[in-house]
Amino acid sequence: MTLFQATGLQKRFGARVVLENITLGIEEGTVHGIMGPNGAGKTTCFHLLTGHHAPDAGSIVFAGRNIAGLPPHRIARLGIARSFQIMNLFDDTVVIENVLLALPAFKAQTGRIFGNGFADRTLIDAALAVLDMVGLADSAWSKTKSLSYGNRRALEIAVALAAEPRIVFLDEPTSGLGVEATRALAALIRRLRTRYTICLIEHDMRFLFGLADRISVIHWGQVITEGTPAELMANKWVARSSLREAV
Amino acid sequence: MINLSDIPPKGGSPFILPMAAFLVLLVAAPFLVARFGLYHYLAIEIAIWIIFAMGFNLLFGYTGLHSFGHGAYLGIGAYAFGLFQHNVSISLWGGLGAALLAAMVAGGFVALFLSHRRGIYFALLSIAFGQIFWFSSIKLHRITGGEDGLLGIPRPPLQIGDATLALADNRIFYGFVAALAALVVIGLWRVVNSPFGRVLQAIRQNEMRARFVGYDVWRWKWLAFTISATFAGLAGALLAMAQNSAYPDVMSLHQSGLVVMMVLVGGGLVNFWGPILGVLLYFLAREVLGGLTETWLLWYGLMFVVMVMVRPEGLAGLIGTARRREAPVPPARIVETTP
Amino acid sequence: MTRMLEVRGLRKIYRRGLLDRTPTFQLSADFAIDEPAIVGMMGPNGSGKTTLFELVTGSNAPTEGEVLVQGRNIHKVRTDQRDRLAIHYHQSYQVRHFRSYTPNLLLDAAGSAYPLVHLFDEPQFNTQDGYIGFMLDFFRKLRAQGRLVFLCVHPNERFHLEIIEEICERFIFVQKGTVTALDTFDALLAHEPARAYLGTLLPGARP
Amino acid sequence: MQSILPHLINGLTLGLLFALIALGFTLIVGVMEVINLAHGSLFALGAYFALTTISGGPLATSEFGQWWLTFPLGTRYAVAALVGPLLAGLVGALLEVCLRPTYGKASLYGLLLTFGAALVLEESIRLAWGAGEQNLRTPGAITGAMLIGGMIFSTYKVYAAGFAILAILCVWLFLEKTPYGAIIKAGAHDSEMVRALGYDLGRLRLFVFGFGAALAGLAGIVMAPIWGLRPHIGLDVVIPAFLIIVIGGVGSFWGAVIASLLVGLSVGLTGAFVPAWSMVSMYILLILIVGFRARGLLGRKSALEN
Amino acid sequence: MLNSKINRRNLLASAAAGGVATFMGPWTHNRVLAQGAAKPIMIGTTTDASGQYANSGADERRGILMAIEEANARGGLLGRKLVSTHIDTETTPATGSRVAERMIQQEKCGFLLGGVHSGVANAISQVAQKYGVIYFNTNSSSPTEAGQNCHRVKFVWDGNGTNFAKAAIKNSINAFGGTFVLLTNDYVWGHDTARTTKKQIAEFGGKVLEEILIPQGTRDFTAALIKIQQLKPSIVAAAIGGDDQKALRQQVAQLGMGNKPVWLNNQQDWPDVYGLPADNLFGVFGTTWYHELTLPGVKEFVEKYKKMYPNEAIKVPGNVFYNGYMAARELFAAIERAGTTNNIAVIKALEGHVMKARDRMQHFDAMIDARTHQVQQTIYLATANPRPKDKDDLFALLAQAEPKDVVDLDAPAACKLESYEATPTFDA
Repeated sequence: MTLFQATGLQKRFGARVVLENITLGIEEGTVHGIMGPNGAGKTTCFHLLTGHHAPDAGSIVFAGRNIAGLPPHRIARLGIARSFQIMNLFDDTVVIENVLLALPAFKAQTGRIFGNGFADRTLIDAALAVLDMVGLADSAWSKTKSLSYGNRRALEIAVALAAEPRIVFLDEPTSGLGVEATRALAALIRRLRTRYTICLIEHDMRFLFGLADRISVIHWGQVITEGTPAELMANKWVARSSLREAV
Repeated sequence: MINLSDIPPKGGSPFILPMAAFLVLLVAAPFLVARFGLYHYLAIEIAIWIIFAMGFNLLFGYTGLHSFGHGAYLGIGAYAFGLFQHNVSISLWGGLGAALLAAMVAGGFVALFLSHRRGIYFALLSIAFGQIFWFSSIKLHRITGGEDGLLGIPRPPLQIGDATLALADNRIFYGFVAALAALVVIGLWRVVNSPFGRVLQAIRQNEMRARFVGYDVWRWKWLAFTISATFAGLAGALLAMAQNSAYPDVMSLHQSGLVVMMVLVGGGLVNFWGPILGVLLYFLAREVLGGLTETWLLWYGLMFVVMVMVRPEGLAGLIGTARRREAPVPPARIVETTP
Repeated sequence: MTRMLEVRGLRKIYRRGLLDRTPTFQLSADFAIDEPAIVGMMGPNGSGKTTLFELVTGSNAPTEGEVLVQGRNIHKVRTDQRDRLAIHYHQSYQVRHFRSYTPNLLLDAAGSAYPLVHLFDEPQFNTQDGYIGFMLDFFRKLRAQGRLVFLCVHPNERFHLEIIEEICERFIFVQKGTVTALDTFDALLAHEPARAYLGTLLPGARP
Repeated sequence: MQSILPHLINGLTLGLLFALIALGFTLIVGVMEVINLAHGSLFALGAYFALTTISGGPLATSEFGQWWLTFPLGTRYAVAALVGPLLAGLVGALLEVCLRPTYGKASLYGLLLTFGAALVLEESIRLAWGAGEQNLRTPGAITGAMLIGGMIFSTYKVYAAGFAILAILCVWLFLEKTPYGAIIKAGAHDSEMVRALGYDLGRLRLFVFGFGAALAGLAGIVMAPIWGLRPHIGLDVVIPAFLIIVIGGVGSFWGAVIASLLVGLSVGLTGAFVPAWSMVSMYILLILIVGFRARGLLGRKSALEN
Repeated sequence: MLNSKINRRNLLASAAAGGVATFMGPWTHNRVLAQGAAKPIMIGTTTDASGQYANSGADERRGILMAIEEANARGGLLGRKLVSTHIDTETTPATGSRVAERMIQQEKCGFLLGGVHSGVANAISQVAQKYGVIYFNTNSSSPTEAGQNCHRVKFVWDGNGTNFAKAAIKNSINAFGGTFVLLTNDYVWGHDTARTTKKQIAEFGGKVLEEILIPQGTRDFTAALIKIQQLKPSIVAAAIGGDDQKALRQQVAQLGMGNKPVWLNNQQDWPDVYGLPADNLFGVFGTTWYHELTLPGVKEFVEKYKKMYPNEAIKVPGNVFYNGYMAARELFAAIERAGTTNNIAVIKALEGHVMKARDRMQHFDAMIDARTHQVQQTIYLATANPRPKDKDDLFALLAQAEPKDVVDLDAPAACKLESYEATPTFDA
């Protein structure tokens, strides 16, 4: 079943058309990859899909509902979570608070102006469980700032997962990571794919080819081709490239 | 930046040392001012400004919205209180209610415009609205008494059940203001540590992230502004009682700038208690330096400049740095102490 | 039937200055392409390829002559809609900068929702990352959808020529402002200025 | 029926003078993203320094002072118009040095530091020159009045407006047509690039701040004969400058100029028809414009939004 | 100038008195006071040292200090020394309120003197009334001070807008014609003054073409001046105060509009005009005193000022200084008449008291109106001096009006003084 379907998206910034006729569908329970060279419009595309920008034309249907033009918090509450390429965390606080703030159970009680946001043991446990999923349970009470680069990436993902989303958008999760951390991240995503639908923007094609069920290639602000890793690999020029070793 | 309220071991419980120290100070203030050769009225003014500054810091320090026109809501509270006494009835609770409501409505209206703005545009719009309120308070002199102020505002007696307590005497009135200040500070302490307060702080730290986690940031900013304007209205009503008048000057840019200065010097950006330290420092500096030299503002200004240069976290930051050298609380204990 | 693209008596003359009217550079072109196709374009640096692209997309005004895309004179189309007729891709992004001294109100609508002519200005071909294959797929897809694709390449490796041979059906060679249309790859290889330009990359030549 | 034309002229003149006032402010905001709340105090300082230069100040009774006072007012005024901005520029440069610890922190700190500096400067002026009103004398040639279309206009104001146009053009040419301008603009957009190009960013900032302060001082000298001169005049100056920047859009030179003219027109026209509301009209203008256009008329993205 | 040497000396002297109290605390202070029968009488000078009226505040304070020094030179009052203390009221009402509280509660002042800004004066008088401390509003000329905002403990020493309008309008209509444009500062004082002016204009057959409201803080008057040119009145009656007035004066002078139409300004306070070029002083305006009055005692008074304040920027005493001095002197005289510092006794000694013209160096006797507590005094009309004797001789006096001719007849109805019983007793 197609969980998420974007059709004919267009985005202009002033006189510049950044995205043109973007169409992509994401099947429930799959990992969908978006790749493309630098400056091709991947991140803008991501911003459109997650509601940071509203498209000028086209529709985005999520679980049967057109979400194009909805504000980000509404989209988030519908079950779409995302991470950021430039790391975007609540930096002045402790690790677990980042996750807590994203938990639906916490959001349900933000109307409470008295009392302690962290007195509820079940909330803490839920947050710890999410952190555990990404391997950060031990650092739960450390300062967010003190996390290593790789752990911050993991926390980005944890924050996205804490919202109990149906689909998770991850924006270049490997950027800046070393070989070891990238491998750990790939393992993490493999574990997650059983529970979530995932859309990944990636620069690192080997990483993507190893993980994704389908891949859309974006260049010049358009989807220039789309297919399973195997289909894409069938092209003789692709086969000639270093990608061949990835699969 | 340091977190405003590092997750406290007893999260939001008011039974903590600084709170105790504050309450003791509040109770002892009338005796202390006398001991240092100062006067009761000063203690009243300080307690009122503590209410104002603490409410302001919910917006400024906790939500990270830099309003430079908050004096307006102080003034609106004062006028509303006075007008209620003059035109409706001499009633303490009625007047306070009117002041809170007026400041809340005014703040809520302005916040409609401000909540979508950020940074300098937010600051500037807050100034513009503040100036318009200030200007109107002078312009509508038939209602407000213009720049002479709204005079002859009584201090209605405090009535709780059948008991009545006259507030005309400064000492008794101080007791009333101090009690309110204590309530406000305890209340705010609970608020900033509550889920509600957590979200405000999250918005300060990263507005975009908060939005993508699913918070309607616009509405939260609106709420924070309106609430802090309401606190300003309370302070304004008390100020009107203290001075038996409401003056437009408190609404001027200069006064709005002063509260920013106090909050910052005290360390409101990094610490819950910062605004209180800032208010104390300002008023004591004014009384002591002001008694010695007419150019005391020059010295206060210099101190402020140096502070921003070398210690932008303010007084509380200074104390905080000293305290952070101690070992951090083990995380396990934090979880365990929460019931 | 309207022609896909018609470049009719197009001339662009750059002069030294406002007073000194000595021409510093001249470009003239006159060709037509009737059907959707993938057209390879080559020529030495400074020969006028980019100027020709700009003239075709309407971002540069010709001294004389006209450019008709599906029968519409692109220089008479509203500037904000010219990219619906022809679009210029520069390496990894799209160029959409148009200049016109006539207000948009007085100009025509494009009458198309998606560009008809796609001009790719030296896309980065790198055998390592595999994008060549995706790009070629894209060119083919466009052609299949009835678009005209221009591919400007500056071959400096042999596989560049391989790409051109694989994908291009027609060719245009630009040399010192002169535009020559060539119908087949063999015609290109037979064209003397092209031979000189390609030099060591030519099949059979020693690398 | 009163003619509206003189009021339009007056509004535009006022707008040009506002532009002159805002010029240094917009330069500093554009390049350094610092809201310089001490701008008004530097404005006052420029005029006060000029005042002292013309009168000889503490040296008036010395031999040098006596010799200096033998020069005609015009000469002394011209020298003062150089000395005033120069000294104001030096004070500005000093302020920039004080600002250095705040770079890289939230823009709030720069704003607060200059707020404190404004306090200090104003009190210092009070100490040095007294709290009273001062009168900056201008040469006879540019005083008096002239008749335009049957209406009397202040000759000085016409000169001042002309001077404002000249100053705006000079600053614009400097920014657009000189290599220094190019570097300054680069600094405004991308401080990394300035570093990469091998320019000393510290020196650039020092220069820009000093230059902006000098422009403020110059505006002070031009405006003092119109507005009068007193220690707290800074507040009358910095608020319009601030408003203009925001209405025009942070970082936009022409945005600031257009905003100045708009503010001038709104103050001038309300002054004619609903005078009681003329002072508040600029705030209403701000709310109208920024209420609809988040970044003012021609603003671009700026660190000051955070 | 505020901070020149002589002033600073006084400042330090008072700081020494007040400052000691600040540091030792009132206990020490009180113990000293309790011991000696000769405890000093504390006089609080509530004058502005910053803000819009800083300059005037400094001038009236000099007058008060001179009167105190004179009294101390004579051995004090009732055998007690006079000690003055000063806190800046910042031309801000809220500050006035606080300063008054501090003066009374902390500095134990028995009497407060000083006030230019009517808002500040009101703030101080409310506090003073609460404690029963006598307050002299020395220089605020808002008609409401002796009208709706009067208090039993407050005495208003300056001539007010009504007095000046009454002195000026009739003469001006006869001399220059009857069409008026009013320039009114858009706040209480401006409106009150304009109201009286309009009433006077109507009474004497003049006509108001238009009233132009000028917001406070206006720096550019061109729009108003253009309108005046378009309306062509014979007289512009301006009630513009403080900094706005200064800016207006410069702009009118620049346009050469100072002579036609005729400008009727309300009172021109000496510190506001001192040192300005002669062409800035156009039009007709009022004052209560001038240092070139040819009356006995004036010369000696001016000499005394010059001796005491040789380094001031203002070289001769003006009306603001004069009011400060006279107010303090009359207060001390009243204390001596009463033979006590008890507030009610002193108030009664002041009410209705007639001050001889000769003592006050004015043309007519003055009287403290028992109904409004305003001093009814001679009002002078002046204009810029075309033939000054020296650079301080700015005014040419045109006429003097008798107090009875300029008295505000509506004030007693508006003024509701608190009863003696409702006024707390206070003994300094």
